[in-house]
Amino acid sequence: MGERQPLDRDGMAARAAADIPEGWLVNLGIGIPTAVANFIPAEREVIFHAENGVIGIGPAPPPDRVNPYLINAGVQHVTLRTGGSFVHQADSFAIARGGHLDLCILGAFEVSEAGDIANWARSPDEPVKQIGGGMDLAVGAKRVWAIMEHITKGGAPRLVRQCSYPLTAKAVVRRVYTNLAVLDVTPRGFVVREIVEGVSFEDLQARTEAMLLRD
Amino acid sequence: MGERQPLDRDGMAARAAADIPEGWLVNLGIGIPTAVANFIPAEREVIFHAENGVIGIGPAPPPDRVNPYLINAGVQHVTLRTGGSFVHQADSFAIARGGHLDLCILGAFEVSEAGDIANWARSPDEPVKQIGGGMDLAVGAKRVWAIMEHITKGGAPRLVRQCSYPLTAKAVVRRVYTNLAVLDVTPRGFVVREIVEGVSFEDLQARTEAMLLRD
Amino acid sequence: MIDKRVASVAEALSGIRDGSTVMLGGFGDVGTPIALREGLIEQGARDLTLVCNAGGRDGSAIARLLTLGRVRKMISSFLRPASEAARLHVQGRLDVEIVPQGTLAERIRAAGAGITGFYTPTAADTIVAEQRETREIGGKLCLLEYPLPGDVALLEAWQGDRWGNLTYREAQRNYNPIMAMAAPLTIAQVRQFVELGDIDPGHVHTPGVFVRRLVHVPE
Amino acid sequence: MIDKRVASVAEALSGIRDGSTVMLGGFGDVGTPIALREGLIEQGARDLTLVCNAGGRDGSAIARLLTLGRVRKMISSFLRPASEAARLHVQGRLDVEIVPQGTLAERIRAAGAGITGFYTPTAADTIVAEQRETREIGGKLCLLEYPLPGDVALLEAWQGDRWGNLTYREAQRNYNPIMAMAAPLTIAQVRQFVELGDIDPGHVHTPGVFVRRLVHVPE
Repeated sequence: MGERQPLDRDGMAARAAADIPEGWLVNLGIGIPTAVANFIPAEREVIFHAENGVIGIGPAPPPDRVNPYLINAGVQHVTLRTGGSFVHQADSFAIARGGHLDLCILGAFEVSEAGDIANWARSPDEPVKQIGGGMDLAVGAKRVWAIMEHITKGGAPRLVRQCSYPLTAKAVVRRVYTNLAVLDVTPRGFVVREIVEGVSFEDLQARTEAMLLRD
Repeated sequence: MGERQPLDRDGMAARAAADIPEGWLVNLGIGIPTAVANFIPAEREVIFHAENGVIGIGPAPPPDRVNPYLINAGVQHVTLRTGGSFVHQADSFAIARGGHLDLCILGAFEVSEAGDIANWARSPDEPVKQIGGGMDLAVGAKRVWAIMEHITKGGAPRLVRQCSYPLTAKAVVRRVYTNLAVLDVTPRGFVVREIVEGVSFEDLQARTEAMLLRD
Repeated sequence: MIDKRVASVAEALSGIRDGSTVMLGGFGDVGTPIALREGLIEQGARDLTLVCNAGGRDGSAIARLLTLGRVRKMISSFLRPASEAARLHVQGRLDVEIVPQGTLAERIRAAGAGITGFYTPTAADTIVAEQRETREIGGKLCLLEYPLPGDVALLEAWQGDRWGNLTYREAQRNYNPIMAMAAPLTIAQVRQFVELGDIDPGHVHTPGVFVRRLVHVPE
Repeated sequence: MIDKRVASVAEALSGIRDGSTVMLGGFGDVGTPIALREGLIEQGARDLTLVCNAGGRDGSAIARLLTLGRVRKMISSFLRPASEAARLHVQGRLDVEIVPQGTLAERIRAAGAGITGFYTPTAADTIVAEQRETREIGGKLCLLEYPLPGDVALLEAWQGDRWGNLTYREAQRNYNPIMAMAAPLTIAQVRQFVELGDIDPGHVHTPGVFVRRLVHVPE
């Protein structure tokens, strides 16, 4: 079914959402990761955390029911699920750094076969730095998944032997969801768990700098 | 008026209480310091802090109005003043260590002319240590006052050149209230601010190891 | 549906293994998980390290665990000289680590917050710092301290809901919120089970994400 | 009688000196002390160091302070490339220190808690750690970080009483409670003045002992 591949942004978010079990505490980075929450069925209780101290984020409110005091870390208006709560910024990052997040899903420019992730700058010399909370989340969560296009718009691979962009953290990514595949980071390197229909293992390897291993 | 000297425990507590202005945040150590609160008039708003996370301790409750969930760091039942609040143990010691206490009053075995205080052990070899929260309070409060008998029951001086007992903290005591005098710790040593009636400066010096200075 | 409530103290304590570090909330008798501590006697785990503010009065569950030889080490801010812990320590049958109270609280907090070490002026000028790493920072001598994590934390709280959200009454908070964050298996005895949503989100003291099991122990 | 309430923003901000480090609470527009930030323009202090989560959008009081040349340095977790702060920084007219967001929060918390330094794994493997002191702890590379105190902290809260006790609504908390503890002169704009005792002691988010002045700024 050629029309189903490659996945679009919602398709990637939905694919990742399918792997999140009930009860997990999850932080979603900005961009595609934020959309993951849209694909968790309401009856599956997954607790979403935001860096600004919100625990238990629910769906976006209708425009006429916005609470101006309730935003996520992307500064979008959100709702709070029943059972949610609030903490201050230091306690919020105690959650992140202290290993309390079952999962953090981050966007990425590059992920290396060792699980290194680069997601905040395209050059170490960028004069204006936009670090935010990614480094804290990446080192602290029990597991980190990355969601990203398999290659850049210019056709360059993003699953690489070594990251060329400044790192966010070393050896933290456990799984990558791309528009073409789901891959696990293992001690031997990337293992392909799933490829979208119509793409062969060889096709995938051709678009990947790192060596891929079959499941 | 010979009958007014030396001060008894309540007299020492009352004398220290007279020097505490409205608005101060104050931690009182166990023993004589705890009694200081009894001599602050109700209309003078002094905020008492206890290590177990109580801010705004009021007087002891009548026996029939005890709240079993409300104790001070000496495990005595207390009340909470209107305007009081509660924090957890780490935040409570953030108050102590972080310089938020205007005053901490500690009991002491010895105070040195440099402001060193020894108040937790009579020997470094005591097999069972009772450190508690005194070391945190002593290093963190904006000012530390000590309350103690001027000499030991055996007649040994407690205001000394150098402490012989294990230290609680170095160079922190600013003022000492004894049953005989009020003394400030200055860069030059102990300066006598006040002596109870019937005791001369020379009498006081005779009961003090450190050199005393006149006000 | 997330539901962390369990039916009994025994169920709440199941799976605690020999050799565990067990954190015990409470200061005096306030916020002290009496039923869970008693249950630990029955539960049977041995070779325990206990982390608690003080050494445990005679007759307490801590003292009984000590007498039963179930405790290898205690980490506390003080021991009463006339306590079972002190007697066993003097006899060389119990390892004891005495930590200044604020440092004890901060080490527990650091464990929960992923802070791998910190400097404090507390005790830096005392015998507590002997043979240990110090450093002058801003003209103050400071002592390097490490986080103190637990395998298990036993708490008492006032209200709890099925997500594990907790509130505390008055001075009941003390060590409970920070111990809740410092162990992977946090177990709370609560005075009241309430419905999810009954606790105002702004009034939650310990978010449920730090709690694994709750058991109802009425007053 | 303790009464920390003042009648105007100008009175609340009086005495802030040139060269001060000013902490600004808020995340996005939530918990942001808009009136106090605006008042800082009028107040006149210069050579300021601002500590705030992000760099300030064009049109904001932060951007105007920057344009007026009143700010020497910004300490934030990120700057928008298209912001006044970024433009001035690229022109070499503004010193900028970018700190990972969790480390920023922890440094502020450490300042308020009297912790004189701490180790964190955050950023230890990145260019943020270049030329800086690191240490391996428990097999993890960690970066040494120092506390970040302010001279002044400007907050927004929901309710406040004459002792300075504060509550926050929903996500309004963010940096406000930790900044309140990290500066000797903490000033809060509150949406409601309430009577002492109106806030339940168990629901106080920032105890008044951390607050020096409150000013009423209704919605």
